Amino acid sequence: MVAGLSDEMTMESVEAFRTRTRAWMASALPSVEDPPLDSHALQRLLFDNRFAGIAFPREYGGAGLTLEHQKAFFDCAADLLRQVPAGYDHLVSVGMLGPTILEHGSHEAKLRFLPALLRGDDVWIQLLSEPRGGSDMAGATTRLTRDGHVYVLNGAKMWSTGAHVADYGLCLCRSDWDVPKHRGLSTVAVPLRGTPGLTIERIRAASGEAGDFCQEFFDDVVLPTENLIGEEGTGWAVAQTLLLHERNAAGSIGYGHLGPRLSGEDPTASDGLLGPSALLAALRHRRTNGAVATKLANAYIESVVGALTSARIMAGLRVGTHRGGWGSVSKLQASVAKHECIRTSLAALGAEGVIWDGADVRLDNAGTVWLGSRGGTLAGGSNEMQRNIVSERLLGLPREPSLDRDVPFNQVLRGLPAFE
Amino acid sequence: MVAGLSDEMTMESVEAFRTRTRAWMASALPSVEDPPLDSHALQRLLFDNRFAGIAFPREYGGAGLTLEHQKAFFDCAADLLRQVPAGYDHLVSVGMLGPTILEHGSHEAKLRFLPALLRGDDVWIQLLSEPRGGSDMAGATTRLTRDGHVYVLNGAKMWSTGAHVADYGLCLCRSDWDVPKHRGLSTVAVPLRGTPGLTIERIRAASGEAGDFCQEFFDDVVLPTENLIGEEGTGWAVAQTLLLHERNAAGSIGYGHLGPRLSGEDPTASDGLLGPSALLAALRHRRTNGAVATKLANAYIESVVGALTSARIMAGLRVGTHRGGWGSVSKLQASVAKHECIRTSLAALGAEGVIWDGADVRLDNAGTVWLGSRGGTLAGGSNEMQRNIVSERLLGLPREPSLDRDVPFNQVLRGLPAFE
Amino acid sequence: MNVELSQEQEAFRNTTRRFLEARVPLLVVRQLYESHDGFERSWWREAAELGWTSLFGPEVGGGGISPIPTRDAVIVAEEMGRMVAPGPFLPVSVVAAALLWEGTATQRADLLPALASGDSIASWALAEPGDVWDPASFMTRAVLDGDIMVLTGTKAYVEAATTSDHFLVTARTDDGLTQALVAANADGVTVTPGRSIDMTRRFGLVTFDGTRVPTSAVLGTVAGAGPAVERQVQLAIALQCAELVGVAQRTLEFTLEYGSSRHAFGRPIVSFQALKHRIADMTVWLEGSKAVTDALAQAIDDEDPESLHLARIAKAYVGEHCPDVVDDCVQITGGIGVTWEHDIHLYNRRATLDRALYGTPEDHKEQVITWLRG
Amino acid sequence: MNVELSQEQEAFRNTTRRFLEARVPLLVVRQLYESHDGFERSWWREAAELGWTSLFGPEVGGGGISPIPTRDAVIVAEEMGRMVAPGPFLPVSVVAAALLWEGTATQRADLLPALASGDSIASWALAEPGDVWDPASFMTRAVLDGDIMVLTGTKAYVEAATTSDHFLVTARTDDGLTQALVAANADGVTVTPGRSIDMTRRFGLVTFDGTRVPTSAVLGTVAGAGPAVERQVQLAIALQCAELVGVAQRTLEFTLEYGSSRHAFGRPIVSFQALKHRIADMTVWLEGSKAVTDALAQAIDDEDPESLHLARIAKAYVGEHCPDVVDDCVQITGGIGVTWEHDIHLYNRRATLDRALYGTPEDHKEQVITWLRG
Repeated sequence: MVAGLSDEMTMESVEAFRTRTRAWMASALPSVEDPPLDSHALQRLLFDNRFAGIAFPREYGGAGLTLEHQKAFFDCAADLLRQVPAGYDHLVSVGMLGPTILEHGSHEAKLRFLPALLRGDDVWIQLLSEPRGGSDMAGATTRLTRDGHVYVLNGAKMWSTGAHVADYGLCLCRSDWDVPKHRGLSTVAVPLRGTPGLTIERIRAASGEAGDFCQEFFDDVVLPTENLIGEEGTGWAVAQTLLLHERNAAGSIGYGHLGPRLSGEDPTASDGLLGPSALLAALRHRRTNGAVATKLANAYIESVVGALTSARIMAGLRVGTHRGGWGSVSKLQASVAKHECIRTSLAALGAEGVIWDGADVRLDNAGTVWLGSRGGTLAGGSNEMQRNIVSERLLGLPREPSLDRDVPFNQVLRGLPAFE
Repeated sequence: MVAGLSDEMTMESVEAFRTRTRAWMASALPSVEDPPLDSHALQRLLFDNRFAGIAFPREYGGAGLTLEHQKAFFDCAADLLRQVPAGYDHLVSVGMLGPTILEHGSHEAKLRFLPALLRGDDVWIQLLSEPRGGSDMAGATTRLTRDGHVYVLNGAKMWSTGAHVADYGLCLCRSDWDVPKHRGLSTVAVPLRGTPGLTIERIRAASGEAGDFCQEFFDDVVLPTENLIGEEGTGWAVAQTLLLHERNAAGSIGYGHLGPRLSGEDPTASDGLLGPSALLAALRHRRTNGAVATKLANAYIESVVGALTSARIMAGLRVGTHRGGWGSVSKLQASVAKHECIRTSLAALGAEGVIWDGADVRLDNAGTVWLGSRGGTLAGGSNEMQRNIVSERLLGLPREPSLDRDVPFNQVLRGLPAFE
Repeated sequence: MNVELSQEQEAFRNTTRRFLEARVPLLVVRQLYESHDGFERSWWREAAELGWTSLFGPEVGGGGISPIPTRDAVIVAEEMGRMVAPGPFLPVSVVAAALLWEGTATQRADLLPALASGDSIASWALAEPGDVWDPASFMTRAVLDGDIMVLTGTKAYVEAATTSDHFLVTARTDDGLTQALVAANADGVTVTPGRSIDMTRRFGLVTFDGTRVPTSAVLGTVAGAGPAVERQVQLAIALQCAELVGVAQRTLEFTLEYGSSRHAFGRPIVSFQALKHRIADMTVWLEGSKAVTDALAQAIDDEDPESLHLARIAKAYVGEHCPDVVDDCVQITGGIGVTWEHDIHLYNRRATLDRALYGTPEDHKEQVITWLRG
Repeated sequence: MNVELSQEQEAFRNTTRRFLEARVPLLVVRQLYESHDGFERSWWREAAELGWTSLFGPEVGGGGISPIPTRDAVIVAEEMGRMVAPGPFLPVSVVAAALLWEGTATQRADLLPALASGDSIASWALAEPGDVWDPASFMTRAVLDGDIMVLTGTKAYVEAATTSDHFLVTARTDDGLTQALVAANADGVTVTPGRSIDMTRRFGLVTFDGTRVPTSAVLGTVAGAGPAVERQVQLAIALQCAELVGVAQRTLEFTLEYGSSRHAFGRPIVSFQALKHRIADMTVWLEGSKAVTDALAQAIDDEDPESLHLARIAKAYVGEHCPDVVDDCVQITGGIGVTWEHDIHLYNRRATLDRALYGTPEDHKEQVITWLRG
């Protein structure tokens, strides 16, 4: 991973940085009690004061410092109750795509893409999953073909969160069909606004709502060859870097930062329709019987233990007793617990959770939330993939016998795509 | 399967048989209120009156009738409250080994072995599992070598119930190491009493008790070639027949019959230390709280639903909506439920279940039963094997990728045996 | 799901299945989502012609067309589950059964033929707001005033409330439960439409504001309806469990089809052992659900006193495990399983609704505990 | 299990582990099964020299050797779990902590040095027959008679009862709980040996038949011991949870080793995905168990009022999941796992015992429910 060390031989100490940051924040950064800045304006304000991309090199728009400095920055913000970027878009763009480009992009690509990304002008997303692929991301079949001085892209991606409001997508695609699957992949930057041949559709959720998940169709989309990130055939390595940063981001230890909104949660604090606090209310409901009370207690206990587990793994990552893959343990625990929590709400609410007054469709009920609750156990790597990671990569148990590892990809059984 | 039809062209009707049976039972078979006959004497009494092996041909000591007649016999016995063979040894010997020999043995082998088996003189058991093998029964490594006019047996078998009190074991062994694993097996009858080179040891259970499970060591055990059941290389087919009869026996639809003691149980009836009735007593205990009560209710519900499930699958086997493999569904349900039941007893009894007065070791407590409770989820095919059977054979899902199916057995990875 | 169906029952099942597949395929179910009532009355008359509404009647004074009406009715309920079909089969069946079991000759003659033909629809007004299914907690009162019964209170989760012509109302009198048949258009009856997560099942609040009916509308005796209500609940649970079995069985079927054609890592996804083992467990749950539902239906037909406990056990088991089958099938299906496009949410909706109606599995488990405590 | 151990703690852990491996390997544990006491006093003095018994003391008037004694003690407890080691570490630690937290200078000086050297063994007489762990239900009485405290009643599940020189007795007085230190050989004290499923842990009944002790033997104030008892329970649970973590972690380790060398169908058995996925879930449970145990130990040291609820949550979680890890490891091990020969039953015994002592997970869950209901 590239730190800021190459920029400056004599780097500002973390303590000096902290002092400078506090002073600047106190005078220039709005408090959480002020009217909220929109995410672009906030990112721009940080960028203009060299606080965006703190661990990115200065030549690409960063502050040329380290992740320790970045942690100090966010600690100060939490301490002084200042507004900092806290959205999922920031986490993905600055926390995952930025460092991936930094690691794999050419010098030219970095100059071209990173400053606009750190300034908040361009929001980046990942284009990894496919309708056909499910958990098998390396089985991508979106086709990248070289045609003289340009690339042509054909195929479809799916489950891309926020593609409808983003500027660029980093797309994993297949550039060579005659080599085994992990070796024929490339990654390319795809502009998402007004690109000829590109159609972006929001996926309608089981609830009936159009959600943030999108599907993209590429029909002879023409891209300049400079948009390639990494070399042809190295796409899997690029995707792995992206996934590593995703796990790190989930553990709040990476280039992105979720800010106080999602970290350090009090498990008993208010947290929407079906969180622990709603369960507490249900527990105090007069008709809650022993079976329901036990489920509610389990949900509460999981929420407390889950928070403690994440905190301990984060500490372990810091001191080196844990490696990056341990984020999967937290992800698995949290996904299972959240799903059980929603399931418990069905038990606690009975008919009140699935029937309402009025002739109109409503979405704010336990039953409808339940319909989408498997999203949490699938998105970001399904429970099954996390269990594979935990058992194979953390514990070192043998991998599944693979039927597609050493054969040319065009001979691999691929079955039906999801929508057919 | 061989029915009695070949013996007699004009067979006694089931109704005529029933009338004759009732008359005989009323006069000659002891009531359940009489002092119990030992199992050998009871079997001998049936044999002498041509009621042993009702569906076995007359020339091999049976009654030359059908399984419908056999069912009528046991129905009459239940109706008239008569003593019938009800032990596990009977189930295995007459219900599983007998029909396997009948199906695969030569005419000479049947004449030699079956009458003594049906008369109760010889008790047979199966010698299938090995220390090394676990669930992979076809991976047997007990070695059968032809040496002129005799066979020589070397190796070890394990988990053979009752070998220390049986007369014969049907042993699955490897006679050819140069063909894939399922094709190099043979089955041979091994006399268990006083055989030179044979050592039988009872396995000490986790509780500390010597149980019914045994381990057998074969050190140049010499056997006449007539003891081969089936042909060389057909051992896997013989073992499959044995396993089919085991499942049928478990479903009370085969040649063996467990008698009223284990069938048609009232789930609330007395059933030992940790059955549903003990759970009911715990439920009425003053300190049973909501979490424990919920577990107890689950255990009770499983016991009722399990009995109904078995009955329905038995009916389905009779009318043809279910096939033999469905016994695995009942086995899996019952094994899981029983284990949960014991687990629940730990919750219900707390310290009372694991600590007792007096300085001596005791075995009649929930904790000690718990130590052996995984026996039920392993013996007779582990939960994992049942789940494989249900998903692969009943539902037709793809088999596990096999690394040992089409290679000569002497090239297959075999790892360590259990005791090393 | 009975393994020993008669030839008549087999024919009835086949007719039912073909009718549903032809007339209300899933595309039609999706269209009905937009509709106010969730089903067409003309379609319901066709369904009635198949015999769905004649099982518990309609011969005056007779014992119904079928000698084993519950075992016949669960066949329809299971098929409806397989197709997440619309229509007020459950409430009409319960009201017809109540008439058959408790009604006078006049009461039967007045209503059963119209229910049987599909010209009339009746629903049971049982539960009350706040997820109250236990009659001991009902607030709706039935007060005798000479020859008139006066009903006051609000009933909730009444199925097909806005399309029903009659309600069977279960209310408290001072010394017990009383049931009365009330026309939906009677004075003092207000129906407020409601909606559920199901694609086609609609519910509503029915309020009785001093509604006056003649005592000839009382079903059974005043204050003596307790056992009848209990039996009606058992029937409702039997039908609901059969529907859940159909829902879960069909969901597992199409999930296995889908998972056999869908590949990851060069293999069909259902070839992965972790999924196969969960599918085996689901098969155990499904077999158990079928067995206990069969046993309950038979116990109701046989007037076996065990039916009381079997109903609780059935709802506790089926109401928990069949929705769990659907839930894990969503996981196996993957991301597409949480989209509108994929049909599995239609099944998840029905399963989740059935889980809640007539008491949750947890409620019934609690009743099992109370009973076992003795 | 703390991820941020100090150098001193790392050294303490290493010393502890090497001592246990050298002096009480599993073969010795098996030999001790036959013994009356389950451990040797000479061995216990060696353990004491390592500092196990000095964490909560013994300086008169001081704060103990360690500033974070609970966090140090859970290190020993976890290592004892890994080796299913013998010895009265838990009861001695609780009594020492009670002395440190509540004792007078004289009381500390009288007992702490002897406990620290291993010359004396003390145990806590808390629970009562019938699995009663809730002080509100205790029947043992402490009655003041001038300068004398009279104790009457029976205490059960007292660890190392027959080898203890002193008991810390928790009894009821009319208006609260009272704790007193009683010599095992005092008049009116009867110790009845008992046994448990554990290989080495022994327990007993201790009966007080009008046992008279001077009021100087009362720890804390008469009738004012409630908070101290609560804190002692929290410490016992922290040590127990740490031991359970050690038991489950070690069991998983050797099960994975065994399952990697054992082949079926030409593959190591732990290569089967159904097992791997269960092992992943077990890893989640283990990480959660470590985290909540760490947090509890720290809360006790910090005198954080949250420790009350954390203790309940910890026992509810760890007491359920760690024994479940051992149980599923038996399944993975296969038939050999239910034999005497294989060591896994040693771990199953300890896990199952710890599950039950100081209240079952279900008891603690119920307390969580009561607390959440508010």
